[in-house]
Amino acid sequence: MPIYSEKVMDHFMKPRNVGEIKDADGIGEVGNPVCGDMMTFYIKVKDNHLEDVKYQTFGCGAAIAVSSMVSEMAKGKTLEEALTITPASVATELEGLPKQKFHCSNLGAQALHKAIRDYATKKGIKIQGLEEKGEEDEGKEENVC
Amino acid sequence: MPIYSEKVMDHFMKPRNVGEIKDADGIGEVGNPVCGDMMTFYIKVKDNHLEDVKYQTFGCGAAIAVSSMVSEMAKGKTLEEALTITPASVATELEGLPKQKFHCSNLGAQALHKAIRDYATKKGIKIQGLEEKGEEDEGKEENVC
Amino acid sequence: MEAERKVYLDYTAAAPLLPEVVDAMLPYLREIYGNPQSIHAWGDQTREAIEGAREQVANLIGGSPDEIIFTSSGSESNNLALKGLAQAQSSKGKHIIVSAIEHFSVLNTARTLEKAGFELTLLPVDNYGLVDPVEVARQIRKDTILVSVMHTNGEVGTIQPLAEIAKKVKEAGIVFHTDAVASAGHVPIDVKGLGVDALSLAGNQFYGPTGSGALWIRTGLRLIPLMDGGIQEGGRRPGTEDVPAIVGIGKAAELAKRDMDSRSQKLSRIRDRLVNGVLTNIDHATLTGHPTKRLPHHASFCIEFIEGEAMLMLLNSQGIAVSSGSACTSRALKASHVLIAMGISHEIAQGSLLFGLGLDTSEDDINYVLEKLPHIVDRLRQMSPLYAKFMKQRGG
Amino acid sequence: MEAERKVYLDYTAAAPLLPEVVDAMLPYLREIYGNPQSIHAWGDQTREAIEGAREQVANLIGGSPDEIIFTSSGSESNNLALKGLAQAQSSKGKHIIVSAIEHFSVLNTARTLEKAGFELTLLPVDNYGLVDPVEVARQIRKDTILVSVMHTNGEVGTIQPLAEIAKKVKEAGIVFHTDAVASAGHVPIDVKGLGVDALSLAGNQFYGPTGSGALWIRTGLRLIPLMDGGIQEGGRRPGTEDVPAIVGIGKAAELAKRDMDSRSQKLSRIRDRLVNGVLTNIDHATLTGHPTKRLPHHASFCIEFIEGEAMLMLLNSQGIAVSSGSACTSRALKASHVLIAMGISHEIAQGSLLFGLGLDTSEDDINYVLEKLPHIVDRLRQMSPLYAKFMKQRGG
Ligand SMILES: Cc1ncc(COP(=O)(O)O)c(C=O)c1O
Ligand SMILES: Cc1ncc(COP(=O)(O)O)c(C=O)c1O
Repeated sequence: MPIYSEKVMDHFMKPRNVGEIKDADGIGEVGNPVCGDMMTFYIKVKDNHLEDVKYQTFGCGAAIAVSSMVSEMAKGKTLEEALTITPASVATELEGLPKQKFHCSNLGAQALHKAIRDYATKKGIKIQGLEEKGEEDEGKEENVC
Repeated sequence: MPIYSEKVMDHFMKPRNVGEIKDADGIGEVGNPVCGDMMTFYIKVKDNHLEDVKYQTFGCGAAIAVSSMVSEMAKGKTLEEALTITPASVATELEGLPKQKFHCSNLGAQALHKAIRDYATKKGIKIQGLEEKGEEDEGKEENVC
Repeated sequence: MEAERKVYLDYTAAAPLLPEVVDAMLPYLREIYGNPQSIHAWGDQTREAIEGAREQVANLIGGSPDEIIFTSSGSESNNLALKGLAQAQSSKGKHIIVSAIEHFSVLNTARTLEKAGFELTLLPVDNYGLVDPVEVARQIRKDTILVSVMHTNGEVGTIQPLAEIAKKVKEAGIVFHTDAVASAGHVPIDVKGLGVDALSLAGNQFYGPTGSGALWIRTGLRLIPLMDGGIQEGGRRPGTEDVPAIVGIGKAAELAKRDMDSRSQKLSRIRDRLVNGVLTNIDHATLTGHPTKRLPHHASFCIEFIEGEAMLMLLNSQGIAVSSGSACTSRALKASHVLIAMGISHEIAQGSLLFGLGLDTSEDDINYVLEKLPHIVDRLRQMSPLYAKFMKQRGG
Repeated sequence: MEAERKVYLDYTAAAPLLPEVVDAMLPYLREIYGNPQSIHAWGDQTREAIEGAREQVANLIGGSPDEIIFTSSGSESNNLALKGLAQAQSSKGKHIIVSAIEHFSVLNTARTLEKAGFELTLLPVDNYGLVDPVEVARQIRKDTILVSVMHTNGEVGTIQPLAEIAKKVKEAGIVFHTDAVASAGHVPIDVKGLGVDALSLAGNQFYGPTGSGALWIRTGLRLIPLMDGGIQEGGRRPGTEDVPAIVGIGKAAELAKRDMDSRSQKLSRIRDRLVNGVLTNIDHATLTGHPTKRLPHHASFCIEFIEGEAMLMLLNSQGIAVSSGSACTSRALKASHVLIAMGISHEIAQGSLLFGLGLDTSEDDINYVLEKLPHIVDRLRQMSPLYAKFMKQRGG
């Protein structure tokens, strides 16, 4: 009885979109090594769409699979659509996560949203769905492992 | 690993001198059924010697073996000699008793001594070694199981 | 031992494991050995095994698997339940109620709690060992936080009207635990139907391994762990999981559920022969416990004027194994608190004799006992001062 | 699992039983089943078996058989020792001392005692995980009643200067317990030479069964039982004895004593190869624990910039089983309190990797690990933001 679903294992073993985008339009970093999980998301935006999404992840199997899944879910979406990705939708797409790993799916969505916020701030634009989240939300998991 | 020595088992399976002496010269009863052990010793005295010793016992395997051993040890002895039979000497003769059964060897010696006291009282005589024991000693186990 | 026959009738003290149970355990003693907490294939295998067992045990009593905490014994389950529930509820009150005939792992635990500041009420029982639900309701106070009444007594076999008792306790909103160690696997138990909050059981009572116990506890109920340590069993019972034992209790639970009716029918029929035989062939012998509300494989007696251990030893010399008083504590040799609570005199309680029948018990075994026992009783009565007195009084 | 090879290197989390141990246990799972408390031939047999095992376990540590209490696990032994000794001594004072790197079954027990009114001092350790005897003496107060310092840490393998520590504690007239669960059966232990008062061990750590633990406790020392119930284990640990487990730990203890030197020589040689290989082939990898004062079969590392679970999973995909952090709690996934207490940063502690070698471990197993591990580390570092930052800083 493996602790992870096949989907998680697939994304863990073959993570999609790993890496850094050198000239990223937005970068979002969440988590910290004290908690054992840390993710940096890089986005490339074109015509309000996420043309490219990449990430670097330090963390457990779930953290890596979540990063990979989030990158897949986000890629090609509009910024507004990408903001509707939630920890729950990530976990669902991964066919479930062990309870003690829920916080990893939070981290993944947060890192993506933070990268979008970074982009919005740089561009000085407003994106629907971004304000409601608030910075606190995106950061709130950082000190809770 | 039987809890009892072979000697105990032998006396338990083939108890010596069981029974009642109808015209006993002395009777000693100790223990009570609350504690699970009760012995009645009967003695027949001739020329200051224990001509006959019998007993009835209600109790565990050790109680029966102790009664039997005490009767054997006492039979033929002078009254003074019989009073030197101690719980420890009974236990030794039986090649040891489990710790929780020590009180049975007390009971055996006590019942014998009580029968001798009964004889001394009836006859109005003093026997060396009897005074020192005191009635309390003989009875003290009765309410401590 | 040079007896004519070997007859083991002490199944309530210890029972052989069923071959299927041993077979289920063997792979986990041999080739499969990962730690269920480990994150690798070896751990996956044993984790799967214990989760399977959790389901089997839950099924036996109508609970759900995540409500099962595996422990090392019935005693541990009882200690965990009573101490853990009393402590978890202690801000609400300090009064606990247990029956006077509980196993020592409940009774002495309750006494330890009493020393630690809780107040304890012992529920009386009638001559059959039955607790009166009305009396339970009467003893409940505003500050009562926990009631524990055993499902079935292992010494006299009496099965309590537990649903009725639980009803009174739950009406008062109080947590209710039951010790079903003696009965789980032998008679149908459904935690939902009974309406209890927590239930103890042990595998070695139904042909499972020693070292395997379980506490079923209703989802959401708080419990302070008895032991501190790792995160095993949801943080409620630390220590490396005993995988073979857990697999064993699981398999035993599955078989017990499957075969409960047939086992029970077979055993109660033979048991009735034993009861009738003893009562017919031996004077001054009484059945202890309830005549019908009792375990199917259980027969217990008091034989007057003689003491239990001496009977055990003479029976043993004939190849027959039985118990006297509580099977678990027969070396303590105190008059059984159960029999005393049932109003039996100390004198008579000393002559307690307890037969636990099992799947290998045959009619011939019973015939053999019925042949030997009367002689043994006679022999001991012949040397008993109590019997002598009785006969004199009767004669005079 | 379609790995080229299966390499189990998690022997500290779980080990296969030795065939001799299984063989010793089997009769007690099959034909021999009496309750050791029973007064009949069936009970005589199992009583004899557990008394034999008591002697075997006592021999392993230089104690006497009547000083051994059988329990269900190392965790239970530790709980029994700490709670039982603290409570027994509580009239003399309220201060207890344990090291900061104890297993959770000691550390969390000490914390529970703290909540119950005791005062707790945690002893610091140095970078190797060593407790300084002088520091122990310094922390002792007038009201100190109990000190517990583990013999050997299971996570970093460090063996304490226990005799020196015990000397300080005993000079102050204080009761001293040690958790030897990780080391008993692997390195020579003599309770008299060490000068301790109580010592915990567990069979599953040295090829004995799970469900088998023991507490050695010096004759005459008072101990309040953790559980209440029957009179088993001299009234100090109730519950029907788990005869097969007890027989198993006994046999395992006998074999461990007999073969200790040869096992240790073989394993430390292979282990040294592993350590050298890892440190040579992987940059930014460090050995945790003491380089020489350590268990012969134990190697532990921190691999920088990456996290342990991810390594375990990739190793598992190659058929290799190891642990990260405490084997018993690897699913908790908190940075190990042991590594933190040793002054290792949280970041680096996350990359903890723990190899437990065993009797079946071959040189080829180690070669296979040394072949696979560097790639796995590389792969994870390639996706690690920490590694990227480090490389940038170094490059810049
Ligand atoms: C040092 C130490 N103490 C105690 C324990 C707990 O042992 P168990 O899981 O058998 O209860 C362990 C487990 O690995 C340990 O390493
Ligand atoms: C009713 C009851 N509860 C608890 C126990 C204790 O079980 P164990 O000895 O497995 O701890 C027994 C043992 O016979 C029992 O009959």
